[in-house]
Amino acid sequence: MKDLFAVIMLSGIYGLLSASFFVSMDAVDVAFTEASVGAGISTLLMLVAITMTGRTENPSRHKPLLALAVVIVTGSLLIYGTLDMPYFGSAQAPIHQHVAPRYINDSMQEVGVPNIVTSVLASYRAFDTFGEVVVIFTAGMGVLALLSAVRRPRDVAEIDSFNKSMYEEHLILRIVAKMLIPFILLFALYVQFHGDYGPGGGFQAGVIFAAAIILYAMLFGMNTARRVINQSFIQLFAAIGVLLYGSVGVISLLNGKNFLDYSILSADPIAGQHLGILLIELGVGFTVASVMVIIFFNFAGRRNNQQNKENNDSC
Amino acid sequence: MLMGLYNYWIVVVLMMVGFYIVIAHGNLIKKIVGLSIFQTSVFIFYISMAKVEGGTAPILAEGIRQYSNPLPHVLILTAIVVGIATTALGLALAVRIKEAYGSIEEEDIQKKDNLDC
Amino acid sequence: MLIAATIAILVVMIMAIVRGIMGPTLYDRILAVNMFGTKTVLLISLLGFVMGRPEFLDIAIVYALINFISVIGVLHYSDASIFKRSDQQKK
Amino acid sequence: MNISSVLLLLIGSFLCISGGVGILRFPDFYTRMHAVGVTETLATAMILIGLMLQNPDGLVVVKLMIILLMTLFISPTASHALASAAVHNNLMPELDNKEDNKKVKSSNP
Amino acid sequence: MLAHLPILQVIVPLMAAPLCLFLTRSRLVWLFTLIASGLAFLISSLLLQQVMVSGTIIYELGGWDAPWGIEYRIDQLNAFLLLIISAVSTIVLLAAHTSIKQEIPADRHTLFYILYLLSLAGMLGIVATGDAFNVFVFLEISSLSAYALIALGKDRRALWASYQYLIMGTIGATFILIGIGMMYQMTGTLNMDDLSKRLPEVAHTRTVFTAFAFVIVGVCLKLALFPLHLWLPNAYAYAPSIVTAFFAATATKVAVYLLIRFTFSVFGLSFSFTALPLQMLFVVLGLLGIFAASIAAIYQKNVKHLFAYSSVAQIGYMIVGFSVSTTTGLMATLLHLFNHALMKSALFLALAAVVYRIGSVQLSQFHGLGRQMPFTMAAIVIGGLSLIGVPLTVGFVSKWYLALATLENGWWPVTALILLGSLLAIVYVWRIVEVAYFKPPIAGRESIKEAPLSFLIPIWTLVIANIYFGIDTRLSVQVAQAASQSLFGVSP
Repeated sequence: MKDLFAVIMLSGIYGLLSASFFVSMDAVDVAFTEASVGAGISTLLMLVAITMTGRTENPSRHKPLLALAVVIVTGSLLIYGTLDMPYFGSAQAPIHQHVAPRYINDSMQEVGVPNIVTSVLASYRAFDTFGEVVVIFTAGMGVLALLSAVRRPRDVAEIDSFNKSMYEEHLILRIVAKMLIPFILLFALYVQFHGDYGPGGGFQAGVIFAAAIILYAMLFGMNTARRVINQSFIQLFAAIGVLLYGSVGVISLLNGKNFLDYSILSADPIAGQHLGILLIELGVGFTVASVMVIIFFNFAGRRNNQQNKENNDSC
Repeated sequence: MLMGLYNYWIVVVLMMVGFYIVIAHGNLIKKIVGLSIFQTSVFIFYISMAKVEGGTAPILAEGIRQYSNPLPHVLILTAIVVGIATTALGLALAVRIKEAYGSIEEEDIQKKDNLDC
Repeated sequence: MLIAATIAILVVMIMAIVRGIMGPTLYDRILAVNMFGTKTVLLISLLGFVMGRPEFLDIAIVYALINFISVIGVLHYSDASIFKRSDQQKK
Repeated sequence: MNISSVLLLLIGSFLCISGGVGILRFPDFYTRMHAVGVTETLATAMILIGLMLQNPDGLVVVKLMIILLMTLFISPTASHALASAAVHNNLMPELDNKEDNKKVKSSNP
Repeated sequence: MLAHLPILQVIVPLMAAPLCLFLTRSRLVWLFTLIASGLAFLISSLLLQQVMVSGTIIYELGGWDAPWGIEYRIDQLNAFLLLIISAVSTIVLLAAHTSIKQEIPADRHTLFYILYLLSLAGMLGIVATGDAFNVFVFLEISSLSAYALIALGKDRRALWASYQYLIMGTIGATFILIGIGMMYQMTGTLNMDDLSKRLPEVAHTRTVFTAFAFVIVGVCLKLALFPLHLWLPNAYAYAPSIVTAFFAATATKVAVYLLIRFTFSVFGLSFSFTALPLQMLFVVLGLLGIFAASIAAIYQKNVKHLFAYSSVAQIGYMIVGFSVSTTTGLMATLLHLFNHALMKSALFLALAAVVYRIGSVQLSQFHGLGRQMPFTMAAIVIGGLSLIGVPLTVGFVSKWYLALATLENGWWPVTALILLGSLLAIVYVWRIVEVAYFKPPIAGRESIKEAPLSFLIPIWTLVIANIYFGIDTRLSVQVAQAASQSLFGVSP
């Protein structure tokens, strides 16, 4: 398929499909994330990218045979490896016997959160999640380093007029979106704080929150959105998220417990766990939401700059 | 054996489709799409092994005995985040490459590099 | 009955994918993706009931939202000048 | 499982399928959109109401209501946006005229 | 606080990174970064001391015991690697402020330091952790920041190099992820120690074999082992000079560490070297790497390219030492890890100084630099001698042990080939010496002066370390020996 637009649409469908698959495999939290990331944010980013890089692929091909050979070797090795795997769905498989039973049976007494995924994510393996937050922070900083551009104030008016002409056409969209955005933000908060009891948590909430802002930015123009959300302010917010997470860990260090041991946060260990999970989820939410917005703003801002340049050139 | 493993085989095929796109195609955006397909397939692989016959989602509720394994879910949540981070960075690079080289085809870029040397 | 409805929706999803692959215009593809998204929302709601744990409908809500946002995004960026220009050039 | 729920689910599935057939078989973009746009809202409403009748548990019904409301908002809006975008970009409906047909086809890669 | 050193090692640079955003002036950020990195260095030296005295340190994160939570497990090997990474990072940072002022636009300075710290923290995290999945997470932190850092290079080819690295690196990481998944599926655990206990029960299965193959291939992609090294030379050549100096000394070392950790500790020696013809494979690939890369280095016009290819060759030496799979062989590899970090960081820092003064690293621009920048060029010469393996430099020590290890095994031809490889190093080092000392300065460039002190101090610290550890080998050899013996002790 040479049309990149179609490729991206189909990969969005793939994201949706795999998310449905995750639901049917009982991985509700993962489905939640994959839906918002795989089908939502990453499709959107790819779209913005192709508006800047061009939409068609060159027909030229090179060494498909070598690639095919590599793929076939790897694939057959994988198939070979599956032969001794425990059967799909078998309850006797080692992974259901060794580490997981403690999570399933004891997490309620030890952490006190009904959603086992949350308790593993935010307490047993909280350090992985810290790493995850840092990864997303790194990505945000990387995109900033690559794409952020100094904006000349003179251009702002031009962009504004450009945007105006574009969104005057979408009156109905804007009205519906205006009604929806507060609801989306509210829903993000619900997901953030309901993560203990159902699917959801900081990451998902952050993505939804960012999605609302992105929707706003698309319909009302980048500059209006920039006026609402200051760029350097949001960078600090991303940093605050990481720091909040880290400082929860440091507090337990200072109190003589191990890093990220929440039981120290309150007199009652279970209450401490609750508080700890709440705080770190908040940190995750902060960072994810602001990094997603940073990434999107930088992509879109770059694009606006490019268009401006083109407009100036053609004049 | 066929019934027990077919799920994994499908995953392997999906993985290899993504992998093939990454290494065989010259278009930078397409490579990244391939990469994300490859990664998503690995996620599917992890999630498939967490499934227990007759189990339900690992959120504790009254009257349910059998839960699916929560650990792979946690791992994949982290991996999804890593995936989107990589995608974003890769796309940003592709955009910059387009600005610098005027093309996002591997061959063109290689050609221009050779001219520079 | 739930199963039957699920299967019906799966069939429709396949139809949408076929349209998404065939195209021929950009808007056909967007339409297919949009339809696919709506059907996914329904599928998730149904699956919740099929599996006997309908409290996970939050996911369906997210799907509906994301679907809307991505359609808007697609339109916003496919209306972009680059696309317009290339289309006009071809004409 | 009461009879009304089954009935609603059945109608919903039928509408879904007819929409699916529409998107496959209709000749051009606007007619396809018509098929999808018309059936989608009704089918979703039917299925969701059917589900509501299945489980009279409070929170679940509320969530289903939210989904339903959102679909009612979003679906027509998206269709509208899609159609208007298509019109703005000079995509012409396929008419009886054979020559027109060719033009449209050749102008869209 | 001493009990918390393992986690502080990673947390200090990790938490320092976002804090940088709150500082405004470039100089302040640099100082802050330097302090964070210096603290990490201090912690790692304390850790090494603790480990040498009292053996393996185990630190349970979140207070959950091992297979359920994540644990940090510091033994001699980790502590040694941690020390190398944090030391190199600190010394390289000394020169960073002067160097990046010229190579990176001013509005990116803060971001540069943030990414640098994240990369450092990522590498330290990979090395310190005792959990297989945690390795993947921190691997991604260090790689993502590496991609961004490389792309900050001035030349547009930096972007392309970074993109290629991103693709290769992500494929590698995904392979590792598949491997970890399969291991997990067969054993039900992610903890490395637990894995090593539970893997032997299922060692005969085809799944474990595949998992092993995938982990090895994934690590080798990151390692830039010979046929998979294509991303490395460009990435090193076009990255900002400071970044090159840092990565050349550390990034591949971390991958070598992972290789050792997975083969020796997780899968166990007996499995690793019988499941695949690993020994044969690695000897051949290592030797091929030494020759192909050395010969490629001889034909380079860009000095950064030249040394990047030489890095690929040096990785070949490490792999040969590794594949001997005796205590001495592993010791030679570890020593070479340490020594190579010393020489490559010195060499690339010196190149950074050259870039600072003349703005280019083309060999043709080096004419007469030997007289104009005597201290910098002397550092390059000593680093080059060390690469060759001349006595009294560190390079000699590791080559000596490597030769010893291959001879112990009776691999005469391998020993001969290693020595032959060193001869090739003479050729490429000589090319620089010839141009720098025996050609007249380029007209119009008579005013070039010696590099500023902020370069010379770190460069000469490294050069002196090069010579010191070449003469007084007690410390490095003792640590390397202890590490390799403990690895063989773990797996009977």
